[in-house]
Amino acid sequence: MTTAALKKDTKGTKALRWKEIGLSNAKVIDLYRQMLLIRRFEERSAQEYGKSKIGGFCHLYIGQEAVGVGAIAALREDDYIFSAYRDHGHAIARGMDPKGIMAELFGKFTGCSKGVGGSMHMFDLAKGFMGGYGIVGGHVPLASGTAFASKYLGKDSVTVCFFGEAAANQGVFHETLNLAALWKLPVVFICENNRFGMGTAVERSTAVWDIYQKASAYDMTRQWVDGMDVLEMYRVVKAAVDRAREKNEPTMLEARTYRFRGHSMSDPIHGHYRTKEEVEEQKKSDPLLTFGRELLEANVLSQSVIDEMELEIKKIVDGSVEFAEHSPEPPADVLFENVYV
Amino acid sequence: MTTAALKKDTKGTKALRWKEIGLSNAKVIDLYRQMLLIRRFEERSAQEYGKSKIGGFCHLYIGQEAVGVGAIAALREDDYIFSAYRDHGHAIARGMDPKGIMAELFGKFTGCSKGVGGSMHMFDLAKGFMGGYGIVGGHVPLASGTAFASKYLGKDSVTVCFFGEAAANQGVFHETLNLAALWKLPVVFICENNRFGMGTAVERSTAVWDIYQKASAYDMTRQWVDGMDVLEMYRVVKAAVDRAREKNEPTMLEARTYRFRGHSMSDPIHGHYRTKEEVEEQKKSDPLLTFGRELLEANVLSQSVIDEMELEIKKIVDGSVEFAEHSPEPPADVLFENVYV
Amino acid sequence: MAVIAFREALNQAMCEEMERDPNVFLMGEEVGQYQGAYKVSQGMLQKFGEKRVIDTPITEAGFAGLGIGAAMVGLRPIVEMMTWNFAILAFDQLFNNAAKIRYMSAGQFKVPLVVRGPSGAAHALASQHSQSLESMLAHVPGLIVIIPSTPADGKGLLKSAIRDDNPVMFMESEMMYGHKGEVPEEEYLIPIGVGDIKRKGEHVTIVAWSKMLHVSLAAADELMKEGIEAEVIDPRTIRPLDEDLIINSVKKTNRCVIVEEAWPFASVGAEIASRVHSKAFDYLDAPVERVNGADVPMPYATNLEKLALPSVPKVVAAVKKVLYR
Amino acid sequence: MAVIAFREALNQAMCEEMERDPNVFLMGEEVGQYQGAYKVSQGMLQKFGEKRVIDTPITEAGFAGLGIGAAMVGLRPIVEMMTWNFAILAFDQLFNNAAKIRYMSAGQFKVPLVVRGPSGAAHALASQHSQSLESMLAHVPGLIVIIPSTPADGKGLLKSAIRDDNPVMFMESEMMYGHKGEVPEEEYLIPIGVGDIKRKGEHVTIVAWSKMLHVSLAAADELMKEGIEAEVIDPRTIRPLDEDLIINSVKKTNRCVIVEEAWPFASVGAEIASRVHSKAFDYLDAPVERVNGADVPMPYATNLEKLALPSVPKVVAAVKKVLYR
Ligand SMILES: Cc1ncc(C[n+]2csc(CCOP(=O)(O)OP(=O)(O)O)c2C)c(N)n1
Ligand SMILES: Cc1ncc(C[n+]2csc(CCOP(=O)(O)OP(=O)(O)O)c2C)c(N)n1
Ligand SMILES: [Mg+2]
Ligand SMILES: [Mg+2]
Repeated sequence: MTTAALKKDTKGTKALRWKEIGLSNAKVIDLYRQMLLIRRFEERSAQEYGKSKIGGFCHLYIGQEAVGVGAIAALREDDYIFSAYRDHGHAIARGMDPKGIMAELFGKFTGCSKGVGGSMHMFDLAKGFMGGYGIVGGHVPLASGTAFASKYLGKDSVTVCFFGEAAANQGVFHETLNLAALWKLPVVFICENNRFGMGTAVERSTAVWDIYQKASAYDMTRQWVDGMDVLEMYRVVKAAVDRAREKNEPTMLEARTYRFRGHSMSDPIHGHYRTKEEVEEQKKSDPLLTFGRELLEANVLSQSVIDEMELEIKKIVDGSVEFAEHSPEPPADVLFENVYV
Repeated sequence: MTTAALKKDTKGTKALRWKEIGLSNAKVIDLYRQMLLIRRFEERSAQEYGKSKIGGFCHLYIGQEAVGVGAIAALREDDYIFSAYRDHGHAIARGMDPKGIMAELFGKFTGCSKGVGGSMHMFDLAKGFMGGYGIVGGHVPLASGTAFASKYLGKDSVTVCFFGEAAANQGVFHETLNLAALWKLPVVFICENNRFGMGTAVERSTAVWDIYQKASAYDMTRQWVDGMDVLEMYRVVKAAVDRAREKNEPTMLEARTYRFRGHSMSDPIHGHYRTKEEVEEQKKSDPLLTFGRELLEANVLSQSVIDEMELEIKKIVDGSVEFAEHSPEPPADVLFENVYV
Repeated sequence: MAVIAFREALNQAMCEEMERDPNVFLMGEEVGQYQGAYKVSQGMLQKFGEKRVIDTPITEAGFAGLGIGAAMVGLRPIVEMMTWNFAILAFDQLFNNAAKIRYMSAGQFKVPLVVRGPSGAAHALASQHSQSLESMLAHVPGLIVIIPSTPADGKGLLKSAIRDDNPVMFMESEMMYGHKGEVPEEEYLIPIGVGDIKRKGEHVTIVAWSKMLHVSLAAADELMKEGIEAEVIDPRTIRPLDEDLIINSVKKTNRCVIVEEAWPFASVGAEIASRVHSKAFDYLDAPVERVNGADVPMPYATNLEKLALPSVPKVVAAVKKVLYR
Repeated sequence: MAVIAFREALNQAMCEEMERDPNVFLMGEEVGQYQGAYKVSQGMLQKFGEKRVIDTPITEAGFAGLGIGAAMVGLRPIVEMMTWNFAILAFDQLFNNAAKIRYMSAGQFKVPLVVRGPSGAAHALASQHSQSLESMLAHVPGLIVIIPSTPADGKGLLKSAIRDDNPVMFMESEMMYGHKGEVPEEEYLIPIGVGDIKRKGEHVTIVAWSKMLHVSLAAADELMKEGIEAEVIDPRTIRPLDEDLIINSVKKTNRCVIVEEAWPFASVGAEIASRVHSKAFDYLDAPVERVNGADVPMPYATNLEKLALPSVPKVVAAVKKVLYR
């Protein structure tokens, strides 16, 4: 299989595709808006990181917005979401307050994890946002646990777990897929194949480049999705979530996407591992660009509406930085809180 | 897939099958003899365990002899073998001295691991017997290491790794197969599917019952073999070993076999997890029975020759017990030896 | 009081808590159909059914992680590790997830999980199957480590562990499953973090847990013959440690011996010795003596294994040393 | 002597040993094409090629095990863990295989393996990425644990580690990779198991390693202003520990402070404290003081992280405490 095969194939005309999958104009405008909010929020995060307002590792989601936004739009409020360390986008898509997310990045007490979690460990119990995790692959079995609990408790909450394609090489991924398939757990595994694990291209780290096919070892329903297409993400994840909810059938999805920025703020966008040209080429399928164009062509969005949207979002992002700036650091005694109940 | 599908399918007439795969009469008689030696050696081990001459866990290979004997017959002296805790049969098939093996079981200084390793940890550097290991799945990556070394050093030694079907659920098995396939390592993974991991039937522990198909996730050459047929084992492993030696192509084999005894000496032969009837039924394909019959029918063996063989083997087994009995325990200072070089 | 075996006491604790709380369930290798590798879960599948007594594949990291996730949303899993040696495969799940989720989430989530199974050497199980790993577990903030030595303590502490909202590492002993002891008929709990004086004495304090508690009690009998009265303290919980109980005893006896099956380097015994020296500095008449398992992988040969483990003579010798006898 | 950065010294050590012995190779995540996550292997792929500088998938248990197997048949792998936090996934391979194969096989096989990578907190990496796990590694017989604190020590010890026939756990510090220091031009080795007196003093012995050595030296400067002369000892190797160097110093100063980034419970510091108390019992004028990282998962917020780590004021306070000042 060639690298090219990893790129998305075209899906022909898209005119009003969303109607066919039951989405209103208002809804798709909101999907676009969510992607834009994530993009602007992260661009601002990058700036604040540059100003050392944000510390540690900071993994941006820029380029992958359609995956999280489309997938999470297919979920119910009582569903569970697990993310890894590249979790800001998922948190925003889940409707977590940008103020709390930015404050968390700033390490402030008003953050969604009170400043003790940080960029890699955003949590929101109320939103069923089960957390961002920093050990590659380490959170995958947790997702089978909440899915197990739904089944055990007779609840029909579904669990969705996001992770990268490189994480699929970890043993615990294999163990978890076997458990989920064997016990028929209501969980949807969404592998965000952005082509690289840090600086290692997928072709150099795994023997089978169609990541979704790894699920064949567990006879699990599987497919790949165009992760640069928010509607496709919604459509495919919705179907998988419904299967999980109605039939306790787990699914493994591979969302083919691309990371426009470096692995983390401290890593280069291109260099030893990929060329500037490759990145530029990929940016042609920027979900904001393509979906924006689609909505404009369909006259669902007009440039003026987009401009308003940009203004409104700028306010939100500025507000979140404002909020973070003026929030207090966690008081000293927080250091020893929550080690034990 | 049904349980039945896990049972071997018939391969029609076997008349002089070995000629077709280039084995002489003398050689197949030797294969039969090796299986008989393992059988008698282990039956005696069981008795000695009953007399508390042997301690700890003691996992018998009885019923699975054709797997180890057929597979190891396909190896060269400079090839490497890794086993798990069910390692006595593999050690004997590799030509290790029964005296040293029995002495090891007795915990004597003359044992192949000087009595410090025991039943689960037989080692023989000279024979390329890289050891028996007690952590389920834990030895699998080691096998990729010796295979890696062969390639690195430009040697054409092949590594064979034996493990049970339940071990294939461990994450490190997945990690290792990916590495072996990705880096094209000269290793043959032989999963001895004896239908149970302790008391858990394969159908209750894994989502895909055709264990060899797990290798599809790594696009690795794979197939299942009748593990009750020593010639089939030889034929298929020989082909895999040749591929590894000549093309650095790894292979995953599933040998379908059956454990006639309990998981270890302290476990029941049947009970909660399988019926007496099932065990009796399976014993009809006892490799000694079926292969013996085949050789008799082909007049390659006669009952009198078998009787002589039994006598000769009895001498060897008695001799090994004799030897073990009269060997010294490890001296006290051995306790602190070999912790560090 | 009824006299029952350690395994039976643990079985009762699990059954009682499962009857009490439908969210408690047992998961692990061979816990169900096989009735438990060491028969601790005997009869539980029949009593509670497949939904609550679950046989797992051999996939320690996977099912430990599954248990943690389930605990995050309100279930109270009891995860049985066939032995703690195998739990090393799940250390990432236990150290990086179970121990940290509450902290990382600023208290939004808790992990009411119990991980239990046998620990330490049995008979001739050799190096990979004979490890006492409590020191590694106790090093990690966020985890609770319990290691009882009698059926009564085992039952009372396991019930408390199951009701506790923190991840509890519960370490048993293969060799002790058959030990019999008196266990109250009526329901009772033993608080986590509270040690117990298993034998009163004036001349020396011996701190020991699990199997070593029994070695120490036997040594105390020996010592008695020579008029040496040893006070034997069983911490029962390693983390949090009942430091006061130990320190106060040493302030009384002025001498301390720690008996531990684990390897010596950076062990729980080292921690206790360090604290006793610091907190009873002006009371100690002799340096604390530590009796440990030999600092080697466990050998198979029975004669060597015996030499590798703490024994009555070794404890007696250590006590005499601190008494300058 | 040339003044070079810690990362450069480590790079030189690996390059020199790879030039010297064709069986030495480097394997790990991002060590090749990416030039190393922390640039320790900068330029090595270009110098030695893909055969000897190998990028691995993210599969710590798998490539650690592969390294162990390769070492069993004569190769001398250097396995880089991107950080030691991730090595927990390979603990079974390190504890049950690397540490035990020589013993189980009665000396037939050896495992000349080096596992190396950064350890401890960097800046705001939060709980899963800020752990100092040397206490767990040092608990295991069969493993050697080295944790240098200067470029010169790092180079000399890494070269010794690569030539050593035992599995060596080599712990670096993300924060120290940029530290510059003098390194001899000519080839040299530093023996494993030999500590170093980094500063001479008469009034108190401070034992510290890795980042904490530098905190301790800074504290010593502070103390000097008040006329307190601290002797600062860097064990450099944790296992085997250069006990005599420490004990002899304490016999001279009669006071000891141990500064350690790791969590306190059952830590290396506990082991050293226990030994100092026992072996210098009659020389100590005050109980040993231990300064540790806070006994909590590491928080993200910089203000809290700072509070969680040992600092100059904390060390100064501990020293004054043992001096009753
Ligand atoms: C167990 C473990 N190993 C290594 C790392 C360091 N690391 C963090 S992210 C990463 C790459 C992961 O790539 P992928 O899974 O594809 O996710 P992506 O970053 O592309 O979203 C690595 C190597 C880690 N955090 N955990
Ligand atoms: C990591 C680990 N978990 C559990 C065990 C206990 N155990 C030893 S053998 C075994 C069953 C393994 O079955 P399988 O892999 O099919 O091999 P078989 O015994 O059938 O040859 C179990 C659960 C172990 N030794 N290691
Ligand atoms: Mg990726
Ligand atoms: Mg089996």
